Parts: sequence; C-alpha cells; structure tokens
Amino acid sequence: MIALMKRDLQLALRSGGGFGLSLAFFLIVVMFVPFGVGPESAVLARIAPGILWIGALLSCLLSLDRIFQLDYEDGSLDLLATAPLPLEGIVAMKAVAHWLTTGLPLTVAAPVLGFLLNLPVEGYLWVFLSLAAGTPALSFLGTFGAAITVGLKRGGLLLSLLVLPLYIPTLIFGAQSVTRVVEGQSNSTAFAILAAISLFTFALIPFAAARALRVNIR
Amino acid sequence: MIALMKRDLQLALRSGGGFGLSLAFFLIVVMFVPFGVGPESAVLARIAPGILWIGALLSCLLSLDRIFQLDYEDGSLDLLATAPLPLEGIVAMKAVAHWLTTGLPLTVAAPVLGFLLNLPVEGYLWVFLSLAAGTPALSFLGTFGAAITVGLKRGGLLLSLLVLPLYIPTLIFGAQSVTRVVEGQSNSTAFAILAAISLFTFALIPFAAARALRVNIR
Amino acid sequence: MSIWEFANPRRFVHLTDTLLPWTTAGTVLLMGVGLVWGFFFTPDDYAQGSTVKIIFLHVPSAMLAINIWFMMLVTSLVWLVRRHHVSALAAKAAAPIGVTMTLIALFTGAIWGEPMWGTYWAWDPRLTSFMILFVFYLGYIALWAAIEDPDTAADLTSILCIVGSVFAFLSRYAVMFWNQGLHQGASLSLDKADHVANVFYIPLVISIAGFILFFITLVLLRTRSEIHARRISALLARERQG
Amino acid sequence: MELTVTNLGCRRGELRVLSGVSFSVRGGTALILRGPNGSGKTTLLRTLAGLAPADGGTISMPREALAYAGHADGIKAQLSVAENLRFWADVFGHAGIDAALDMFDLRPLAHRQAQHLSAGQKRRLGLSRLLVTGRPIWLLDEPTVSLDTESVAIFGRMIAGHLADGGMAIVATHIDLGLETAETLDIAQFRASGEDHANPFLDDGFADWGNP
Amino acid sequence: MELTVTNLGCRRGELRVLSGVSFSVRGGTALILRGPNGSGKTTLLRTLAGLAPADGGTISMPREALAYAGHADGIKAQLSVAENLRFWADVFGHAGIDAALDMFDLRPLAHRQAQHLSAGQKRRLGLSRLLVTGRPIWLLDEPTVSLDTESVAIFGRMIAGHLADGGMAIVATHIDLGLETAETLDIAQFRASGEDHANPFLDDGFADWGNP
Ligand code: HEM
Ligand SMILES: Nc1ncnc2c1ncn2[C@@H]1O[C@H](COP(=O)(O)OP(=O)(O)OP(=O)(O)O)[C@@H](O)[C@H]1O
Ligand SMILES: Nc1ncnc2c1ncn2[C@@H]1O[C@H](COP(=O)(O)OP(=O)(O)OP(=O)(O)O)[C@@H](O)[C@H]1O
Ligand SMILES: [Mg+2]
Ligand SMILES: [Mg+2]
Repeated sequence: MIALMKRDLQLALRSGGGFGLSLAFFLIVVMFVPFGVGPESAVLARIAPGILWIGALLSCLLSLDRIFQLDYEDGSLDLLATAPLPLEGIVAMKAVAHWLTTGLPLTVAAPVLGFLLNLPVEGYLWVFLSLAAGTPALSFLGTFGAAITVGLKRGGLLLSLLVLPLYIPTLIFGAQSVTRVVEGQSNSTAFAILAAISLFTFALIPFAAARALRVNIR
Repeated sequence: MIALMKRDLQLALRSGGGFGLSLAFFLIVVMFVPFGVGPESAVLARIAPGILWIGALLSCLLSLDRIFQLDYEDGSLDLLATAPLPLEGIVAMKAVAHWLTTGLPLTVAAPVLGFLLNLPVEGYLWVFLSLAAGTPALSFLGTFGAAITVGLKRGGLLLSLLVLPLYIPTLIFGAQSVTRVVEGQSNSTAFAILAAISLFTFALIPFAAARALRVNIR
Repeated sequence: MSIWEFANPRRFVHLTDTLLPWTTAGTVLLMGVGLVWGFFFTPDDYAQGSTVKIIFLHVPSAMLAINIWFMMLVTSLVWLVRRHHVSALAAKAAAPIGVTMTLIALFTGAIWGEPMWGTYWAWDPRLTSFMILFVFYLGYIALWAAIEDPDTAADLTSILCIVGSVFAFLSRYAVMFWNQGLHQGASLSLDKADHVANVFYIPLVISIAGFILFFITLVLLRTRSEIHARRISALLARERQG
Repeated sequence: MELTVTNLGCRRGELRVLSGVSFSVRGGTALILRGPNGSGKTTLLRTLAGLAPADGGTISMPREALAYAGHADGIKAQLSVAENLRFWADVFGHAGIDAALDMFDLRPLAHRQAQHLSAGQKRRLGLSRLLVTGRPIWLLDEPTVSLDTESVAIFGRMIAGHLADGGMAIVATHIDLGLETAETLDIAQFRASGEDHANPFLDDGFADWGNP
Repeated sequence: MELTVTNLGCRRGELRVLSGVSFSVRGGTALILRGPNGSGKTTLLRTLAGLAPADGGTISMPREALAYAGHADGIKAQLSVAENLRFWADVFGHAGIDAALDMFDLRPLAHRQAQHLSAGQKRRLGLSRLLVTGRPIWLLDEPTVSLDTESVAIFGRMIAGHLADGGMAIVATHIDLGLETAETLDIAQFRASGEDHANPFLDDGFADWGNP
C-alpha cells in the first residue's frame, strides 16, 4: 500500500516535476483572468476568491486522467487487481498521492496568487484554510471519475464532464468561506459544510471507485 | 490527407460525441463562474466577455493531448511518417480536425452562454466573430504543443504549460474585440490583429510542429 | 582558429579553465563597486527617499532577464542549424539564471512599487510582460526536465524557444494594447537628456556591467557542469552496454 | 493441491465465447492451452484470474493463489528494472528481488530505465515479476513472445523449477515450449454454440413479437 | 532492383548500437535478421525506415519504397477492420482493400471493431495492411507474434507472393518462418564497440581533465 503511494509519487516526480506543473498551470489560469476581464483592481478584488477556487479546481482536474489511465494501459491495474491489496485501499492511496502532488502545492501557493488579484488582506488566511479543507475532496471525487472513465480511449473530456458537477458543492462552500470573510460576515457554516463534504468523500468514494474499477477491468 | 481528416472526425464522433463534450465542458466552466464569484448580474456582465474567452480557451486545451498521443501510442504516427504525405500536411489536417470538433462548436455556442452571464446585447455578435477568428489560432498553437509533448507519458499538464503562454496574445485581442464594443469603443485594431495572429499561425505552425514530430518519432 | 572550435565540449572546458578566474574577478570587482557605491555613496532621491536605491538591483536584473532569453534564442538557433552540443547546453544552463533574474526583478519591483504607487502589484504592461516572461521560462525549463534523451530535449526546447520568442514578443505588444500602465519608460537611453541623474547613472552602469559579468561567469560554470553531466551519463551508458 | 474447473462459461462483451470448460491441474504440472487465434485462450485465462466474470461454472481455487501475466507487462517506463521488480515485490509482500533478477540474467540491466529496454528485455522483466509474487498458480498468456531462443530455454527452466516446487502453470501459447510433462488442452472444443442463457436479450421468447 | 546498405551505424539515444552494417538484398529475395534480445534488430529496421537517424553510412533506397510494420500495428480500436484498412489504403493512394481482406481471411471480421479482436486477429489485420501500401520493400519486426500455426503459414505464402512479384522483405524474427529462399544475417556481428566518434562527450581527450 505504502509501496503504491511511493511509486506514484516517484513517477510524478520523474516525469518532470509533478508538483511544479499543476502549480504553474494554476498560476497561468489566474494570470489569464486579468487578460480576459481587464486590469481594474476593484473588479479583480471582487472576483478573486472565486477565481482562485475555480483555478485550483481546474488545475486539479487536469491531472485526474493520469490517476488510473497509465496503469490501465500498461497492465498494472490488472496486476494490482489480482494482488493481495484491497481495491478500496488502492483507490484511497491513489487519491492521497494525487492530493499530495496537486492539492497540497495549490493550497500553499494560492495566497501568493491572491496577491496578484488584489485579494483583500482578510482573505489570505481563509483562502489557505478553505483550500486545505476542500482540495482533498476534489482529489477523492476526481479519483472516482477517473475510475469510471478508465477504459475509454479519449476519456479526458468525459472525465471532466462527470467530475465537474460533483465539484459544485465544494466550490460553492469553498468560495463562500472566503467571500464571507472578505465581506465581513461569518463563514463558520460554509466552512463546516466544506469540511463535512471532505470527510464524507473520504468515507464514501473509495468504495464507489473500487466498484467502478472492478467493472472496468473485466 | 482528406482520409486523415475524415478518420480523425470519425474517431472523435465514435468515442462518445467529440462535439458534445468540449461544449459541455465550456458550459460547465462558464456555469462555475457564478458559483465562485456570486450571482450579481452587474459583476457578471462586466466580466462576461473575458470569461467566455477563457472558458473557450480552456475547453480547447483539454482535448489537445489527444491530437497526436493516441496515434503515437498505437504506432499510427510511425506509419504516417513513412507514408507518402508531407508531415506538415498531416499537422495542418490534425489542427483543422481539432478546430472542427472543438473551436467551431464553441464559437456557435458562446453567444448562448453569454446570455447566462448577462452579456450586454452589443456583445453577442462580437463574441461570435472574435471566437470564429481566434479559435483556429488556438487549435494550431495547440497542435504545436501536442507535437512537442507527444513522446511524454504524462505530457498533459506540461502541454498546458507550454501552450497557455502562447495563447496570451490571442486571448487579449480576442477579449478586447468584445469588451471594446461593449464599452462603446472601436474594436477594429484588436480584431484585425486577432485575425492576423490566426493567419500567422496557419503559415508558421505546421512547419514548427512537423519539425517537432520528426524529432519525437526518431 | 574559428569560433566554432569551442563547440567541441572538451575545448570549451579548457577555454573556461582560463576564462573563469578573470570573469569571477571582474564580477566581484564591478558588482562590489557598483552596489557599494550605489547603496552607500549616493544621496537619497528628493522624491523617492532611500527606496530609489533598489534601482541598482532592479534595473540590472530586469535587463538581464530579457537579454538572457535572447541569448537562449541565439544558442538555440545555433544548435538547430549547426548542431553544436555546447550551444544547446549553454541555453539549458542559462534558463535557470534567467528565471532567477526575472524573479529578482519582479520582487525588487514589487518592493519598490509599494512606496511609489501604493501597491505591490498592478497589472501594468511592463510588469505583466515580466510575468509572461516568467511563464515562458517555466515552460522552457519544464520541457528540458521532462525529456529523457538529451539531444531530443535540445531539439524540442530549441523549437519551443523560437516559437516562444515570437509569441513572447507578440504578448508584449498585446499587453501594451490592453492596458496603459504606471511603470516608467526607458530612462537609460544615452541620447535622451532626461535619463536618471548622473549621481545614480554611473554606479548604475557599473552594477549593470557587474551583473552581466556575473551572468557570464554563471553560464560558463553551469555549462561546464552540464557538460560533465552529459559525459558522465554517456560513460555510464557505455558501461552498461558493456 | 489441485485446480479444478467445472463447466465454466466465459464471455467477452455481449457474447459467450466458451461453454462448459472443464479440466483440472495437479500441483507440479503444467497445462498448455492451444487453439487457433480468437478461440478464447486469453478470455479463459482472464476469467480464471478473476479479471473477467465467469458465466456459470466453478473454479476450485481462490483468486489469491493466482498470478496472471498477460500481453501487457505492467512495467513503468520511468522506473528502472530493479525498481519495477521491487514495487511488485512490495505489493505482494514478498521479500527479495534477487532471485528474480538472476533468473533472466537481468542484473546487468538492473539500473536501466524500463523505457530503454528492447522488446525481449521487457518481456524478460515481465516474466521475472512472476517470481516475486510468491503465488503457486501461474496463468501465462503467450509468455514467450519476443524472446530469443536462449531466453525461451531459461523460461522453460523457470517453469520447471516452479513445478518442482509444487506450483502449477496454465500457459496459452502457439509455439512449442518443450515442457515434457505438460498436458495439452485444445480450447477449440469448448467453443460456445449460439444459445446463451445468461443473456436475456437472446431469449427465444422474443421471437413471437418479431412477427406478431 | 536492389537494396544496398553500406557501413551503416545505428544509435539509440546516447549510444551507438550497431556499427558497420553492410548487406544487400536483391528484388525477389528476403533477408532474415537474427540476433539475441537487445542486439539491435528493431533499431536497424527503424533506421532503414527512416524512423531513427542513421549514424553514418548509406542506404541505397529512398524511404518512399519502404513499408514498415513494427510491434505496434497502428490499428484504431474504434474503427472496424475494413475501415482501418480503407484508411491506410487511402493514405497510400492504393485502390482496393479486397485483396488485403482476403489474404488473412479477414472477411468474416470485416465489420467488427478492432477493439473486439483477439491478439492474433489484430496482428493479422496489421500484416494485411502491408498489402495496401503498394510498397516494394517490407521491413517487418517480429511479424508472427501471436499468430497461430495456420496464420504463420498464410504469412509465409503472403511473403512468397510478394517476393514473386519482385518485392523484397527484411524480417527480424526469433522463430523459423520456413522461407526457403531467404538469406540470414546475424546482427550480433555488427555490435558496436565502445568508441563512438559522433558523440563528442565520449571523446577520449576528456580523460586529462578528470585528474588535473
Ligand atoms: C513588480 C514590479 C516591477 C517590475 C516587474 C518591473 C520591471 C522592470 C523592467 C522590465 C524594466 C526594464 C529594464 C530594461 O530597461 O531592460 C524596469 C526598469 C525600471 N524600473 Fe521597474 N519594474 C517594477 C516596478 C518598478 C517600480 C515600482 C519602479 C519605481 C517607480 C520601477 C522603476 C524602474 C526604473 C527606474 C527602471 C529603469 C528604466 C529603464 O531603464 O527602462 N520599477 N523595471
Ligand atoms: N473486447 C471484446 N469484445 C468482444 N469480443 C471480443 C473482445 N475481445 C475478444 N473478443 C472475441 O472473443 C474471442 C476470443 O478472444 P481471445 O482474445 O480470448 O482469443 P485468443 O484465443 O486469446 O486468441 P489469440 O490467439 O489471437 O490471442 C475472439 O473471437 C475475439 O474476436
Ligand atoms: N529508447 C532507448 N534508449 C536507449 N537504449 C535503447 C532504447 N531502446 C532500446 N535500447 C537498447 O538498444 C539495444 C537494441 O535494442 P533493440 O530494440 O534494437 O533490440 P532488438 O534486437 O530488437 O531486441 P528484441 O529481440 O528484444 O526486440 C538494446 O540493448 C536496448 O537495451
Ligand atoms: Mg490471446
Ligand atoms: Mg525488437
């Protein structure tokens, strides 16, 4: 189990810096917003929390299809399925490895990018906290989507399509946790629900994803 | 050459509706903005042109890695390279096929989505025109990125990192072509440059991408 | 003896053996003089106070950040046309220095921006262009890192560098079209009467020269170590083949 | 130890491919599956390994006793030969990779990345993976593809050693492996005829509303 | 028509794999490449096909006369057998796919999607692709992998027919194909020794700055 996670992290690092890439993508997406909507800092500050959350979510999305696809293609998944590991554990390990290589760096970097969008000062802490609480849910939900689409040749887009709707609650409560603070309101409900969603996905998703994998392998 | 394009379109259709998927992704990304940013229509109207352009650009991005990757993996690319077709032509056909399956549907759908974001009325025509002029450049530049990263196992994120910076001028002039009209200014310079960028990529990119492909095949 | 002789890695290494002590000494001298003079022996500006002294870091690093990319463009072309390995490795060696210079320019600029414009960051075209340059550097470095085979990596990064340059250039104009900014224009041009006051001008020129030598020293060193690395990997590969 | 398969049905997608497959293999023996292309050897092996659903019938062995090696070797291109083996050894909770490295003479290649292996070298790595699973029953699908004659001989010895330790092997192959003690099973005899009771859409009761 | 290769060098990544490869093949004959795993057969074929850079030496044939078939068959899983063949026929500007379909008895499978083929059926499709290229020189890398004995015989007949039409074939294989007229070339003799002048990083002059 630990071996699996070790290998996944190793592979992510070998193929040209797993950590760096999703970060760079995040940076660029955030940078694109002023190019698209214009440079006025009032507007940017207004939309900053939402944009940071959407950017983090999209960066997460982009690396999802690699969670199982490569293992499927080179036969590792078949072999893992016959190995003495519960498939649920494999799924959970994959999700954790994904979070470590994408969610975690995004969380750490988000406050810095908030800077570029003139995020009001009160927002920094909560951007960090809300992403720390919310990105694990993104990784777990994404793992589920990856498990469902693993057999498909051009599954990338379909995967996004399946996963994005699942991300909506996380996005709403995540962004609210920040905007409310910026607007001087209390964000405790939003944040509590966000954390609850994360815990809920940890408990539920490994079983659903393992089930989907079993269907796809045979 | 035509055969190649026919096959690409056929494959896109067979694998679960090539047209539909990138459209759906576009729809979801645009829909996420109100979730992230909040529902006030003034703010949304203000950022609508930019968001539509960024959304179109990201939808484009998501299908790029399939342009050459599958052909590379199953050996078709090797065989095509020994076939009596110039590699430059192959690249151009691939880019056109990509545009037909993503850029074109996005262009047609964008005005409808503009509606969801309260895009001011004057903007509709120009959202359509600017995307029609700009998305071909996105497909061609994307094909170049795909040609560079084709040999890499986990090239998806790297591909985005290479391609997104190349998209910046297109994004800026594309979004400006709309915002200027909405703000009552003249957009003729922006639109002319946008069209020029597209023409320029048609002329330049096939050669650069073919060169990259040759390097990657050997 | 033609300049291309040094495209042989071994000769290049021998050449740097003799060059490096001189460039190192020059760097220490010029940078030392320029920065010490700049920081401690110039008056405070009447408008900007002592913050003006950031100029001695900001301007040289900003200039280098751009020019290193140009150097990479040239060496990339040389590699593509004449396939001289040192040329490709020099481009590879320069990129991390370029990205560091870009970051220094961004950071010193941001620190300077606070007192000058009241904000650390604004989407001013000049600053934005630097952000874009930063991203181009990142892509270039990531591509080098991602590809296993060194010659393939050299080819692909060179192609990327050329196409990238065209679009980096376009982006610069795009950004200027998109936003009229706060940042000041060129103030170093010799023919213009209104360049920065002489008290700043001379130490600034000295520290720019120091930075350039610093860059040359670093590039030579890093290219050398790239050559060593290539040789080691080639030897190991030969070993394994038996 | 004995593996007994009784009246097993195998399907591929919508269709039943094999019906009534019955055989048994004793510990220490090998079974060679033969049959023309498309006769269902791969399908049978995957069903035995639990990678495809069985369509009726019974398999007397738990899945945990089986090790499967198919066309895809499960090799990660970016990891070295030794790292690949170590990973599978860890997954199967097996101790060392030394025996596996020695078997196919992989030591000189141990630190080479798998993407720099030739087709036959990759296959050798894929086969030596079997040794780190520690499983008694090997299910092998065309194991000697790409192997040169010397490696085929080594493979023969590896199987023989495994059988001598009381293991079993079921091998689908088109070429002669030179395993003297092996029995041969021709898969073509189990080819499914049209009727397929597990698929309700092929139910003959449908016939009467085709022409009402 | 004659294909002459003189003093060809082949490399893989950093390293030279083969040196001084010289041989010639006349129209109407076949050449079998032999050599243990990792000796460089694939590398040589890819170099001949122009898919890998030649490291010195000459090849007397233009690339436009060559058809290459390697481990990967270039088959699209979502297209049917007939559609796959038709695509390659169109690309090579060749008229019909009927002869190709008939050769390996693919007609019954013509409308099946390629992803529903067995390993051997896929390989048959990959080989019949050669017929629609209309190219005179075939470069084949382990063509009989996964084929059953009957298909191997058909493959032998296909090659014989191609040679009878004045074509040539260069085939890398580990098994006996039963082509009587074919010559055999042992690739092991061309194995590159350490020295490699095209790689300046292996230059011996480096030695003196290791220990100054
Ligand atoms: C993050 C913020 C900043 C960035 C990225 C930045 C970037 C640059 C760049 C690219 C140059 C051009 C160097 C060259 O000539 O090649 C430059 C020069 C200069 N910058 Fe900044 N800058 C920033 C903030 C500031 C601030 C706040 C000031 C103070 C008002 C300032 C003053 C100058 C001056 C005086 C020059 C020299 C003018 C010239 O030679 O062009 N910069 N900076
Ligand atoms: N994914 C699939 N969906 C539907 N049918 C399939 C699928 N894969 C294989 N088949 C069909 O099932 C049958 C058995 O295939 P299988 O791969 O088991 O054959 P095989 O005996 O292994 O042949 P080979 O020797 O060519 O490998 C074949 O007729 C094949 O066409
Ligand atoms: N991508 C690569 N990079 C570096 N070396 C490689 C690469 N691919 C193969 N090699 C090495 O080059 C040599 C020749 O490989 P090649 O694939 O040509 O062998 P082969 O004769 O086809 O072997 P097989 O019979 O196993 O297919 C081998 O020693 C192999 O390890
Ligand atoms: Mg099979
Ligand atoms: Mg080979």
